[in-house]
Amino acid sequence: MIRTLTTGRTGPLILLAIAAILLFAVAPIALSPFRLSLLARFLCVAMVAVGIGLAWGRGGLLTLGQGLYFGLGAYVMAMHLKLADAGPGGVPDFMTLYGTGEVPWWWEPMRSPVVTLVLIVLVPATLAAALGWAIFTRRVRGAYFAILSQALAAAFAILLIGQQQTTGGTNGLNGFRAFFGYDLTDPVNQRMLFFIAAGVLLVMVVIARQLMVSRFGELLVAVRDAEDRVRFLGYDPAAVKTIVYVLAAVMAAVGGALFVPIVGIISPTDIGVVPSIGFLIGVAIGGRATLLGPVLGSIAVSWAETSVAEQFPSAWTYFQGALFLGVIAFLPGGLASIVRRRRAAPVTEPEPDPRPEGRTL
Amino acid sequence: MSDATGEEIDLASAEALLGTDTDRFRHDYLEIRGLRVAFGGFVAVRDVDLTVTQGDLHFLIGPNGAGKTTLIDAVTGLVSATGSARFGGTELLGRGTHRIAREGVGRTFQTASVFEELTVLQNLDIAAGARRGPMALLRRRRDTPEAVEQALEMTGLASHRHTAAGVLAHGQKQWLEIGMLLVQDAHLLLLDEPVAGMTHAEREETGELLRRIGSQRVVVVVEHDMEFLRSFADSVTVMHQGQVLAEGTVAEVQQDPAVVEVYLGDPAAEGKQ
Amino acid sequence: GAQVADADSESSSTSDSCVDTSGDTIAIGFLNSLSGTMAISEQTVHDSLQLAAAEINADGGVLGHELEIVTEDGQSDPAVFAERATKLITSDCVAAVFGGWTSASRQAMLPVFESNDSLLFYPVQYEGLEASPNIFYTGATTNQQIVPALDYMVEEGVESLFLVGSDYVFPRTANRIINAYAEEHGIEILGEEYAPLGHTDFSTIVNQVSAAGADAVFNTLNGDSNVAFFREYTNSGLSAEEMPVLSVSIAEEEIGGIGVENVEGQLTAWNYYQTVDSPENEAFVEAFQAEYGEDRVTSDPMEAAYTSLYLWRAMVEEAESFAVEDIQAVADGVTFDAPEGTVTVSGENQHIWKTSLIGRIGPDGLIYTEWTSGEPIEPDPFLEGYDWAADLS
Amino acid sequence: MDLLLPQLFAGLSLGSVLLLAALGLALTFGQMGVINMAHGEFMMAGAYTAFVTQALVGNAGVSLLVALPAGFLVGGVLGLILEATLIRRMYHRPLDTLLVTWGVALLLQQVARDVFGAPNVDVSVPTWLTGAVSIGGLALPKTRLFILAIAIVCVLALAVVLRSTSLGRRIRAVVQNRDLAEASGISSRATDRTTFFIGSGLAGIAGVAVTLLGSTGPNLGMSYIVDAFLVVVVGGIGHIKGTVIAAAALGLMQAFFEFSTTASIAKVLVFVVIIAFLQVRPQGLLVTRTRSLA
Amino acid sequence: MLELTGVNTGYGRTDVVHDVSLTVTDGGLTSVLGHNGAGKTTLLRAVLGLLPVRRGTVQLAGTDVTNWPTHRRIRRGIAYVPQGQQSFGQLTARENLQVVADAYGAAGRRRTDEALDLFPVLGPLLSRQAGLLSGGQRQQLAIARALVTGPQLLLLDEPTEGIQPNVVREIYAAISALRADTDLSVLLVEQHIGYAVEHAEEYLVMASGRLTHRAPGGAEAIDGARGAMAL
Ligand SMILES: Nc1ncnc2c1ncn2[C@@H]1O[C@H](COP(=O)(O)OP(=O)(O)OP(=O)(O)O)[C@@H](O)[C@H]1O
Ligand SMILES: Nc1ncnc2c1ncn2[C@@H]1O[C@H](COP(=O)(O)OP(=O)(O)OP(=O)(O)O)[C@@H](O)[C@H]1O
Ligand SMILES: [Mg+2]
Ligand SMILES: [Mg+2]
Repeated sequence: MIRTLTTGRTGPLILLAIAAILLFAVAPIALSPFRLSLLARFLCVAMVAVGIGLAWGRGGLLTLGQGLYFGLGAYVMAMHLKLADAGPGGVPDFMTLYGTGEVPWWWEPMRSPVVTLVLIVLVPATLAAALGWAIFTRRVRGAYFAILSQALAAAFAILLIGQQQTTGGTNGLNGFRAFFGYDLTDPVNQRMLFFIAAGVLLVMVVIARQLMVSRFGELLVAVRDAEDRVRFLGYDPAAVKTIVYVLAAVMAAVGGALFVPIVGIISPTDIGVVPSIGFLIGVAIGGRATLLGPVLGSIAVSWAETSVAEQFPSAWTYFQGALFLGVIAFLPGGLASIVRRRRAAPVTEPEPDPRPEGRTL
Repeated sequence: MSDATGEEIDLASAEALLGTDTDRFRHDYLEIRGLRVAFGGFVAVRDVDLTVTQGDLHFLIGPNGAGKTTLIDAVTGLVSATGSARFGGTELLGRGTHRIAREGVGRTFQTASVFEELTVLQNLDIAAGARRGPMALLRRRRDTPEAVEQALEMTGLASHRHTAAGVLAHGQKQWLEIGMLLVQDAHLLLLDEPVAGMTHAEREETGELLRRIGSQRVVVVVEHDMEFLRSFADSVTVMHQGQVLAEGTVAEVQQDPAVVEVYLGDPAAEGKQ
Repeated sequence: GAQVADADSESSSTSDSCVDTSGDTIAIGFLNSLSGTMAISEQTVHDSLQLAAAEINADGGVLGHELEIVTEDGQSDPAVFAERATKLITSDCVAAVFGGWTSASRQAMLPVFESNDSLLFYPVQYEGLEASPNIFYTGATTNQQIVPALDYMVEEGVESLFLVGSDYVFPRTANRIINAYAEEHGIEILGEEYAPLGHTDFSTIVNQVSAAGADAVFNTLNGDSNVAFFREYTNSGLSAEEMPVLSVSIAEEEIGGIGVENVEGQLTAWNYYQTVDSPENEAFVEAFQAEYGEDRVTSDPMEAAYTSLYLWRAMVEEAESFAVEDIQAVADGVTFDAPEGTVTVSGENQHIWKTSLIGRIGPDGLIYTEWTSGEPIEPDPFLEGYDWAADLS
Repeated sequence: MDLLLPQLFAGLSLGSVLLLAALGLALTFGQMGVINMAHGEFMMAGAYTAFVTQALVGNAGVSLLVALPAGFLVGGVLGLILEATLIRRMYHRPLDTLLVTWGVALLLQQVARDVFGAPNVDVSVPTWLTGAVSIGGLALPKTRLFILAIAIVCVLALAVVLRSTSLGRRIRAVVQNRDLAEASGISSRATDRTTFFIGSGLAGIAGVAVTLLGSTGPNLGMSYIVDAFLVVVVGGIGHIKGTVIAAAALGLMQAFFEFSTTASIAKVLVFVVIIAFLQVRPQGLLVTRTRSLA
Repeated sequence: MLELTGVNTGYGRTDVVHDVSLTVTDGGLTSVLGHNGAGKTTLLRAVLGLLPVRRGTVQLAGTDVTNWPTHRRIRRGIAYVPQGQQSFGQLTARENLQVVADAYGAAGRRRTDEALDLFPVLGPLLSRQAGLLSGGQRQQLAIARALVTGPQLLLLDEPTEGIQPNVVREIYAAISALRADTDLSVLLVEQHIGYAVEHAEEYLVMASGRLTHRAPGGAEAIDGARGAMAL
């Protein structure tokens, strides 16, 4: 039963419909406003997970730096909210407190809500395309790529921290009052944010599914397994990788952008090395190469984190460590691999050897 | 022709796959001039001139380390080389590997190299699709393209279509690679020891297949199996220490004392093989 | 007891408090980072909060209610602080929350407390420039720590300074104040260097400090960085006699980790030291060490946290209500005889009057008062009372 | 610029710290392909070893000399345990080792917090290492000279082991083809364990060494791990020589950038340079030539 | 020397080789023939312990080694030349030999010299990285590496694949010579029926993981073998 649901042609659609009902009908009734906005935050993290599932699970790109794109989306959104709060021509409060009291030029575009929405996608997409193209055409891959992407996230966090006057430094950006004109303290609007997050996530899942079943999805696996061989067939692996990297970046950025009004703050703590790796855990636990694994995994992990931390403060670290260790070492396919029996086409599991040379057989 | 186990080459399908457009490649030929490949101080290929025309099943032989694989590597853009290698009027040297492939150049590898995680069908489908547009790529594969179906039949892998290529046996992988070249619609096929590890009967079949392909496309085969060479080669180039040692028909090079000296060894002893 | 609101838990409107005062107990929240990078510091605050709560319960509770502590872990992440604060207020219905350390965590929680109209007691010295009606700041603001420290230096004849700080809001703001002060008082600032939080290699910065040759160094480095900085400082042959370092983030807790030999004789600016000579402090230190071990030390933030709980009790008892608006109404002038001396709440900005103390680190790792402002200084988070600070905000 | 020489030394000295942190990785990551994110926590274990030996021995001078081998053992044994319980199952999926060891790192940090307490502990610098050596008006802190010396000794020892001992050959053989190594009579289990032991042991030594410079606390590992990996990557995986050059280069770069800008900007600049560098040499300074697909 | 009884083995959960029994006598040569994918390589891997034997036993010189790790079997006198020109790509050719020779001390060094005499091509290539060698050079290196262990039983998986004709003859001549001098036993997987049948005591044909034919070898048996293969 479950097997047909996750692998068949209509199965995923049914699961999707169930998810939609749960999110749109059941959750708002069953959960208190606090829990609902918690769930909304989990959904944002799940968006990042969908992208990672594509890039890592399918494409073999272990991207340890999604915090970078999450942060870009979040900061663009946060800058807009700050400017909107300040009113037309106004200056965000923290700039007058800690800085010159002038709005730097690169903040100005974010005054417009439309431009903001465009930039949330465009900025990370452009950066990811440029970086990805540069990195992948030079055939940086495997562990090199993982470590490089991690360094990117680290550098971005340090950069933000150093720009106290214009980015809020370690404090980040916070204290937003309204979201595109809607009062953020009003529970009704919080609920609306939840619906937006749920809708966006479902759209992302549909996109991911289409990619996975398409020929592009197969090509992605081919690139993951034998990049050089793909080249001899006339494809450019760098292009394939760049596309999926950009896609993952955009998904992370959208997740970040929604995170801001839902949580009410974005700070470098949420985007550095540690949270970037944190994004991976749900993906790994759910099953990186599956469609719904990353989403369900990351929601489950976030939920577990919150409840464990509520019950046993400070024990969360043990729990998190044990999760990483247990699942990846002993259940590489994630929880999905328990659910699903072995399929004819094992498009799951290992990644290419990170070392530059291939084995001789 | 294909038997129950499906592990045999089916020439009838090859006919279907190749016979679609008989004189499409009439004017193709590979022309290599003054090719030179150096690794640091070591020159692996030097001053090689070679012309291969369509309809001529051309074999490249020579002692281990003569530079045969390196020559193929150079033509397909895997190592950088100087000189010239033109195919269909286009200069290949200096281009990126995937661009060379798009010019219709395909190759196999001395150690078979297929996408281990993908099924046989998916391997062939990907090989068939390098010229697909982005929209086609984003759609799900609804049916098997005709060429892919024929290639499955031809390579005898039809019954393995949903098997992950990684678990195929050595020889099956080699067939799959040839199948991928055909659906890729390569006009120039560079095959590095394609029958290594095959049984006698399998060699015969593969040979027939290559002969059939060679009549319409430009084919270069690297091989050490003299029996195979004698049966199927139209012309032969012998390389030694990076240079061309001899050229001609099988009979001619077999008589060449230099070739006997460095490569074939004592013909008397050979009779025993 | 005063009934603040109906006990319907998780009510849908966030601005109605759900605090339950009908029973024998009253819930309050402790929100500190028990994991992550900030656990180093915040665990100690958590300890002293626990101590205060235990003492108050032993003393009959607050308005006859026993304190019921809900502990949450902030995980060193501001977003988590905001989330857990929401949870404490809306799900656990606590009457007040005690905790937070970094400015980031405080700022993240601020909108939560304002929109839910609840109370936060924040126990750490900080950069000022803030006054929320929903936050009581029981640590020092800049005019109770940095400005007196500068006054002290001027008194000592310091004419040039080198500023070293971590790259975040407190040091940057502090250094802006110092620059403005310096300009007014004719002190030359010979350099201003920032290190990323957690920076471990200070050879370049120490090279620069040493080359600049200032009369003193004003140090706003945070946490771990102090260890690396002071070791480098001593190892390159600089000393307290030659070029004293005045630090505003090193308390008794940190000295152990740095190694006394590396900081002996250096200066600090706080409002409390373990060596403060008062019966209240004697009792506090004794109780603390009895609870957590003889080798533990007490420090300014711990004392401020301890004091914050007592201040809250004093305000509640004054108001005879747990309701936020009642507490806000009576807050002005509420006093408590804290270990640091008598402190008084300022109703104007929810900060407290504190006495400033410059201390010198002794060979035993404790800090001994070298200079004192003598009497409590009125909190002035926006430095409105200082002409030279007019341009700052 | 009268600070040129001191900065040069500062850079080299930072380089030697980076090198110590990266050296074990050059073995476990560079040679074995295991991306051990708990390497920093093994350093932390080394640092706490120094703390414990100091508490046991008393005399800081003696205890440092005891702590160096003890740290090696502690780090090594932790490595052995990690290898035997987890890594062993994962040689065929190297990227996953990154995540598993990340989990281990989190656990070890929390263990340290619970055992030794969250605040930093004090490991005193022995009197024979306090102060500076003055050479031509240039004050070189003795601790830094000492660390430089430890780094040099470790590099030489490791180079000798890898280059010219049978263990070195076995290590590299196993990494390249596990099955073939077994089929050639090499016990890959034993080799893996030994390699991992040495690599993790080096982390322990590094941990002892950095107690001389900075804080000893649960977060110690975190501050080195990203940099250490970058050093190995920039140097070229599998090349000890490359690691040495990269460590020195990154150290000098950080020192000089930091001098002319701020420490934060310097760090960002170093990252930018690294990314640009990998554009030019995607496989690091030293590259192992291969025939792909051969 | 080697005795397999009723061996089943395979990958994952599926068996690829079923119920194979065979014997290699002391100093004898047994050949295994068969189509692509018949399971020949799989069988050899099971003998070596690289794959678990799920049913049946493997006996080496009278000792049951079914559950031994691979390297212990090698120390017991097996050597293996895998299919596909495998080598330790980043070690130099010399190190490829040394890494094996190390375990045998002086004898290892002596046998290294002997192996190099057998493959003069390798001499000038010793300091080149094995991964950079040509296919045939690597294959010769692989055989040399096997000989360095001074084996009593040699497992050869298509050892002459990719090697130039005159060297192929030299290799077989060398194996014959070794068998004559020492008491070397050989289990040979080959596609070239000629040598494999002519010099074998017994040859076996595999199809779909099962033995379908076995008969004594010898020059006169070649035609029979061709017939059996064609089945
Ligand atoms: N990247 C490289 N660096 C150095 N030498 C190389 C490199 N690639 C190949 N060689 C050398 O170049 C020579 C030619 O190798 P090549 O693989 O072309 O031989 P081949 O003719 O294909 O031999 P075989 O029949 O054994 O496959 C060999 O001596 C090989 O060692
Ligand atoms: N790693 C593997 N996982 C699963 N199945 C495998 C694996 N390797 C081989 N097989 C399967 O086992 C069967 C036997 O393969 P094997 O390699 O033993 O054949 P072989 O007789 O050596 O063929 P060849 O002559 O081509 O080398 C094949 O059908 C193949 O599909
Ligand atoms: Mg070749
Ligand atoms: Mg085989």
